[in-house]
Amino acid sequence: MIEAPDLSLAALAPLLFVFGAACLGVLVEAFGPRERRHAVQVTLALVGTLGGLVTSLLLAGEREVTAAGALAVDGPAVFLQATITGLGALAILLFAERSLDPARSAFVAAAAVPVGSPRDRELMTAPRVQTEVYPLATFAIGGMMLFVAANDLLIMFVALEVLSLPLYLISGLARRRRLLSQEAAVKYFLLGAFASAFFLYGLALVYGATGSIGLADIRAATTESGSDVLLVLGLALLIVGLMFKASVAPFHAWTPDVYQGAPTPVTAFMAACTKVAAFGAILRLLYVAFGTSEWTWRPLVYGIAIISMVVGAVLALTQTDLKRMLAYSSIAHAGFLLTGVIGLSPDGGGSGLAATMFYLLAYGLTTVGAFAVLTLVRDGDGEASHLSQWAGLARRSPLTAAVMALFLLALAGIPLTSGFTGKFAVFRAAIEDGAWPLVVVAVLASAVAAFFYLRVIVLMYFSEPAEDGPTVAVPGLPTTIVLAVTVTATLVLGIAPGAVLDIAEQAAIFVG
Amino acid sequence: MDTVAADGLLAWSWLLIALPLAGAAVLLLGGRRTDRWGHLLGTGTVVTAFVLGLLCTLQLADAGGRPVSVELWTFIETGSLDVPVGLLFDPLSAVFVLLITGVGALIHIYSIGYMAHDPRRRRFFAYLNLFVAAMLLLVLGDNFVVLYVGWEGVGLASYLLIAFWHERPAAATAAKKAFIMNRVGDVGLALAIFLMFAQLGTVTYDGVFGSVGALAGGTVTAIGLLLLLGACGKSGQFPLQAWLPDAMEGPTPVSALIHAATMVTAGVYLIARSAPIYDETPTARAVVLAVGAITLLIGAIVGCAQDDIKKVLAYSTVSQIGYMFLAVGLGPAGYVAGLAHLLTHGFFKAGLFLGAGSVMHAMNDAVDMRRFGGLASRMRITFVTFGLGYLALIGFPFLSGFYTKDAIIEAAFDRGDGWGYVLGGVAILAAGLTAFYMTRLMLMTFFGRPRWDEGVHPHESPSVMTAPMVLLALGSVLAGYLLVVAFPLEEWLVPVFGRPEAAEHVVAPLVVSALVTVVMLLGVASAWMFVGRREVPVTAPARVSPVVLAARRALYADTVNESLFMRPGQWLTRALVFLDNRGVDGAVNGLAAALGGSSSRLGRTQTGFVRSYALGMLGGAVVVAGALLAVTAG
Amino acid sequence: MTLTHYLVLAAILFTIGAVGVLVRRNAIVVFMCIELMLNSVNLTLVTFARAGGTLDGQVMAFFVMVVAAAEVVVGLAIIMSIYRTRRSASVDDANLLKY
Amino acid sequence: MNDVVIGTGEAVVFWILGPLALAGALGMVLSRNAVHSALWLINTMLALGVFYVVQEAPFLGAVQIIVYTGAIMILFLFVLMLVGRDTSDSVVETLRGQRVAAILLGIGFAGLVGAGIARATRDLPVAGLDAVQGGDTSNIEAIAQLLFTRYLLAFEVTSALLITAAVGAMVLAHIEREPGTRRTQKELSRARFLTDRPQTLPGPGVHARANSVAAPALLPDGRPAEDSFATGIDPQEVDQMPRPTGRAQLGSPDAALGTLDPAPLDGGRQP
Repeated sequence: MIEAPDLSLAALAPLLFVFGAACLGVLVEAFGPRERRHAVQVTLALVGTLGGLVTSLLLAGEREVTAAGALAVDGPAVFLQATITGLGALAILLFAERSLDPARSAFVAAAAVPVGSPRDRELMTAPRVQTEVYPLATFAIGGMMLFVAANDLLIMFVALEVLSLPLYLISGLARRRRLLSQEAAVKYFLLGAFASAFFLYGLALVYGATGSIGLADIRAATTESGSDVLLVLGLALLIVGLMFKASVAPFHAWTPDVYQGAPTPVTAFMAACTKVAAFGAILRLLYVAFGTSEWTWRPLVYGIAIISMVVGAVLALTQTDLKRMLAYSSIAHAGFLLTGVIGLSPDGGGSGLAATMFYLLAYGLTTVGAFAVLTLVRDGDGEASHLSQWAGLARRSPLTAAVMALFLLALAGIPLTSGFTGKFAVFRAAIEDGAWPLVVVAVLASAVAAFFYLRVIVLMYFSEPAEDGPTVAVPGLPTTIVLAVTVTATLVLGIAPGAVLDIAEQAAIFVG
Repeated sequence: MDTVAADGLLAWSWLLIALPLAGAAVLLLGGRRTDRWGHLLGTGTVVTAFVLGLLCTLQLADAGGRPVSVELWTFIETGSLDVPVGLLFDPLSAVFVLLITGVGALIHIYSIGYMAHDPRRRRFFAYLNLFVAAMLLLVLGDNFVVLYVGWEGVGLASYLLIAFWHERPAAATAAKKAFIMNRVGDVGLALAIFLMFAQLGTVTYDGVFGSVGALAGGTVTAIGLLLLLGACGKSGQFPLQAWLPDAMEGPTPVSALIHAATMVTAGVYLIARSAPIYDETPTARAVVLAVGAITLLIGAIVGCAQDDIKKVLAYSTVSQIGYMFLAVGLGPAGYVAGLAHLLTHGFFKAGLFLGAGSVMHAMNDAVDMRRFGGLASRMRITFVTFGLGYLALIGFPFLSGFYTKDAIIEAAFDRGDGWGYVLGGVAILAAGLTAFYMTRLMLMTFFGRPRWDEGVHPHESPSVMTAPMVLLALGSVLAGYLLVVAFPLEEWLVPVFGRPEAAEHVVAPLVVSALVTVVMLLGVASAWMFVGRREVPVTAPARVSPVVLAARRALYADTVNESLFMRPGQWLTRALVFLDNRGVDGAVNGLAAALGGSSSRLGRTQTGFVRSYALGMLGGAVVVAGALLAVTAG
Repeated sequence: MTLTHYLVLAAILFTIGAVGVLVRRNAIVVFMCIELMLNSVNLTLVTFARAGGTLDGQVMAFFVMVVAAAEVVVGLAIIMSIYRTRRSASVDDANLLKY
Repeated sequence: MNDVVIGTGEAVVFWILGPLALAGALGMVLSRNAVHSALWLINTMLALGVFYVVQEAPFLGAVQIIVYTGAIMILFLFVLMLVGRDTSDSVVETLRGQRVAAILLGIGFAGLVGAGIARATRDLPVAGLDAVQGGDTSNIEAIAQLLFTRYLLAFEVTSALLITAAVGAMVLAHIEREPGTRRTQKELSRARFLTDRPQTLPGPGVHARANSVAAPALLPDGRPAEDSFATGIDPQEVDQMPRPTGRAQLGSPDAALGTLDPAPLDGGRQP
């Protein structure tokens, strides 16, 4: 007789909401009338993500392990799930924007039609859209939520795939520059599959070493027997897999290419949500499973953080494409986030966890906003992301330039923006843990990084606009909402972040 | 430092910051609609802020100067971290508030005229307002984080304003240079704040100064040195001085307000504010002294060789701020002297810059003094106000520079040891050099035969420009007397620095004054001999020989003069100018080039080939596995 | 003959797969190399399951197969769509995005 | 924990199939033709399937052979055939140092991981699975029990993965027709008989060396036959058999046709 495991439906509610919406979306895709599909899909996806947001907020304070030990519902999980669903809803809004582009959407009308064929040109400005992106994105959001709450390595792996597969697909669905978009998809896919093979091998080795894949069991095994070779090798390979998703150097190479090639709303989605999910998993793995053998991985993370900050900041200096520049900046930010990871101490003390979670929220909001602005500036060929096209933008559209400047300042970590608060928090956490040299490098790297962010601002404000420069489209309602939310959040988290920091600090206890 | 909560008007002191900030916001977001009245709004906010600041100061004076704190809101408050945002209105910040809003208001008024024909005048006023707001935040904050916020803000505003005429490549380059060198300083300040956090768990002035004594000496010294690095960046002190002269590419009112009177003195403010930290660490204080002494000499020497009227004034600023650093580096004995000099310098240097701006306005924006000359009769008001500022700067008896500079030199001698004499000597020497280059400037600009370019018809500036100049000239004349004799700054600042014990004068003050005056007169005389008596060549002599030839025909004394002082002087000057251009610029440009170079080299690894990326990942995996194994095994 | 033999064989297969990803240009073959890596993981899992006396390893291997199947479908669809445009399945030809 | 002794039979199986599996892996990486690679991989997978059976995982062994080898690899082959079988890689490595670096890193990785595993598991006790399966509970039952208790959540979530895969394949492969554009068989044949050419369209020409639908048929003079252009796909350039040139070959059959001039390949339809 098989005993059914206990499933706490309350604890699973956010996941059920999101996955339910996604499944419904697939059904709508199959049976819904075409002309109504877009509206219905957008509504469904928004209801799903916002429902997930609300239910996860209702779960605040919950601490339990459910589904036969596979799922941990604790402070960090709930905080990050709420972050992911919130950012996901914003990304969905960006997906839904249809009034910017004369081609009607950022997404392709029919992905199966070969690029450049007569039918493809015909469909360029067709009102129809590949509406499957909404359920796919919702599935990805569900996977991310599961990723940060995974309490064993298998769930973590399955969640990794659930979040990755839809991303591979939707990053290839741009309406314009389809060749680049498809190239991004194929690169992301091949490298992602490569990385998940490493993760899997790590999982197998850890299983071999401890006989279990539950994070708590691993922790018990490491405490008991110290770190044997199998366990260490397994940890190394798991780190490779996770760092890839978090786009940390030296596993970052896909980031610029994919960010540039993917449709901009998808880039925003990946930059914000995937980062949150990946770091959620990194934190959980390193602290719940390997917290007691902290001394083994600490030097490594230390080094990786430095490499990532330096590589990201230095490489971004010479970029000429704004999307690509933001991609490199996301690599640098991954390094800053790792600084916060260093600032955790094994007993759960230290402010690193809270700081990292706050940073993720702040960075996610800012980066979604920045990409949203990017979709507004267009020329005849779609988005005008080349830096030279942004020259003198302030003259054309002062408001757009001001909003972009705010986001760039926040990314640079200038005071009174959320970026400053976040950096401040993670650096402080690292210093408390004695990681002085790391913070020195981080401060230097952010000084370098500030240069390329400010360069864009200078370009917008101090250059003569080009003769046949891009136009600034008037955003439709969805993008307007996104911009309003992100601008407000960037300012509020910069000026009065106390409440949110407080919440993060209260949430910062893993269940064991 | 015990503070009381604010009441009355002081509770509204946050308006000081909010007013100009609101002005900037309206002007920036309002767009073209505000073009017609934008400059008036911008000026109005600062004038109002000045009035408010004055009233607040009076209330503070009534209360006997007890520091007043204004709680605004809590920036960060969690279990382990508590950063309240509050303002601290104490005598020290009051002094700065008055300087910033006072000089700021005058310069805003002046700019109405100066920028009248610039199509982007509204934007200019927006940036100026932004600057004033940030600067006020810097001096009014009650903890280091708020100070840092203001610090970044003034840096940003300064950057925007230097690059205001960005279509000139020189302006763009200068802005970039200023930005990079300021960042170097900012990194120091940021690290200092993090260090305080790590060691003390707080960043409020109260908290830090209260517990700094309990720290290990090395840590305090580190904090002091890091703060000094920040101060050097912002104030253009050695070795980060090179950006300041280049910053003169900005519009002249900017040079007057930001790069002479207020922002560049933020470093002095920082060190004065952190007095309790420096009191604990003689080592850091000695470094401050050294930095001040080196800078004041470098600035003075290089100033002698410049032909660009604004550059001369800029090097003079570098040099005068060196005096202030020297003063605050002397510890309790020097704080008041340094701050007094800061205030008087604010008046006369701003006046001098406005005068220079007026001259440039008249000469179609030319800056080369070799093409000026004979302007005294054409521009009476400018000449007189500039002349008064000049006299105040070189320390002419009973004008403001005389009082405050002498006080610094006295304080240096009062150290009583050998170093005291060295520092005093350096300061006196620099005073002579100051007299020399400023006299040279006066002679080349206002006296002699006109050497104007064709088509230049000098005329006096409109009264909206001359009025502020007159007011500043009045300040240059009176400020010293007022601050030292009539209403001693020392008394006013007692709540901040305490009452210094009466110094024992090693050298009698009268002797110092006499010595300084004599050296100053020597400087004036030699400038007259080298510049005033001869025709000024319109192009700078490529080699020394024409000067030498001309000198040979003159008196024998000239030759002695020349071979003893002038030639070595010229070599020294040239060497320094060379160092300044190649050494520091080279370092800055080299750093930028190195970063850019490594960026494009690293960028080449991003080949676009999936297989290369996969190779990198496998390599990373091997390294990660190897590193972890090594850590475990070792 | 011990279980170590199986594990070492799996490690070698994994490495061969990884190297194959780096040296082969045909996207489909690259993908097959990744499949080889997954297979070697499965062998490891099954061996450890036997060694530890728990069935978890086998269940996980089962999951790996399911995930691999899903991945194959998505991956081959992506590769096909890029092939239809470029008439080439070589991963080296997809290098418009760089630097 | 009572150690299970590994029998001679298993050792024999290992030493026969192990090298075979290794050969399959190497063959996959080394063979230039993609189809051969796939066949080599199938070889390895079959060997691994046997290993599973030997290692007390009969269910997995079956799944490996039936699903992995039988279904997934056939999908690979299917796509390979679609892409065109003539896609053998050239032996020349275009990225400088790639091969050397790959091999060195491979040796490094295998050295680290392989040696590490070998050292760590030298005295690995073999508990065997007798305790959890065998006797009353078969392997399949035991797996099912775990699957629906301990791994229930993972099992459920996998469904999301499968839906994603199905939707993804549809998105990328399924070309939807606009409603109302579909013509019936009757309409189609009527339309055809109204044209000048009621017979079937030409297939790929005799000189073509590709069998992809994108490759047009070639007319005898080497021009592509416009009738054979596939709809919706731009025609591909077609490699042709080398055409005779020069005086020495004047006697060839081509000469009799009088088409010695090299015909334009694009047939005037160069995109």
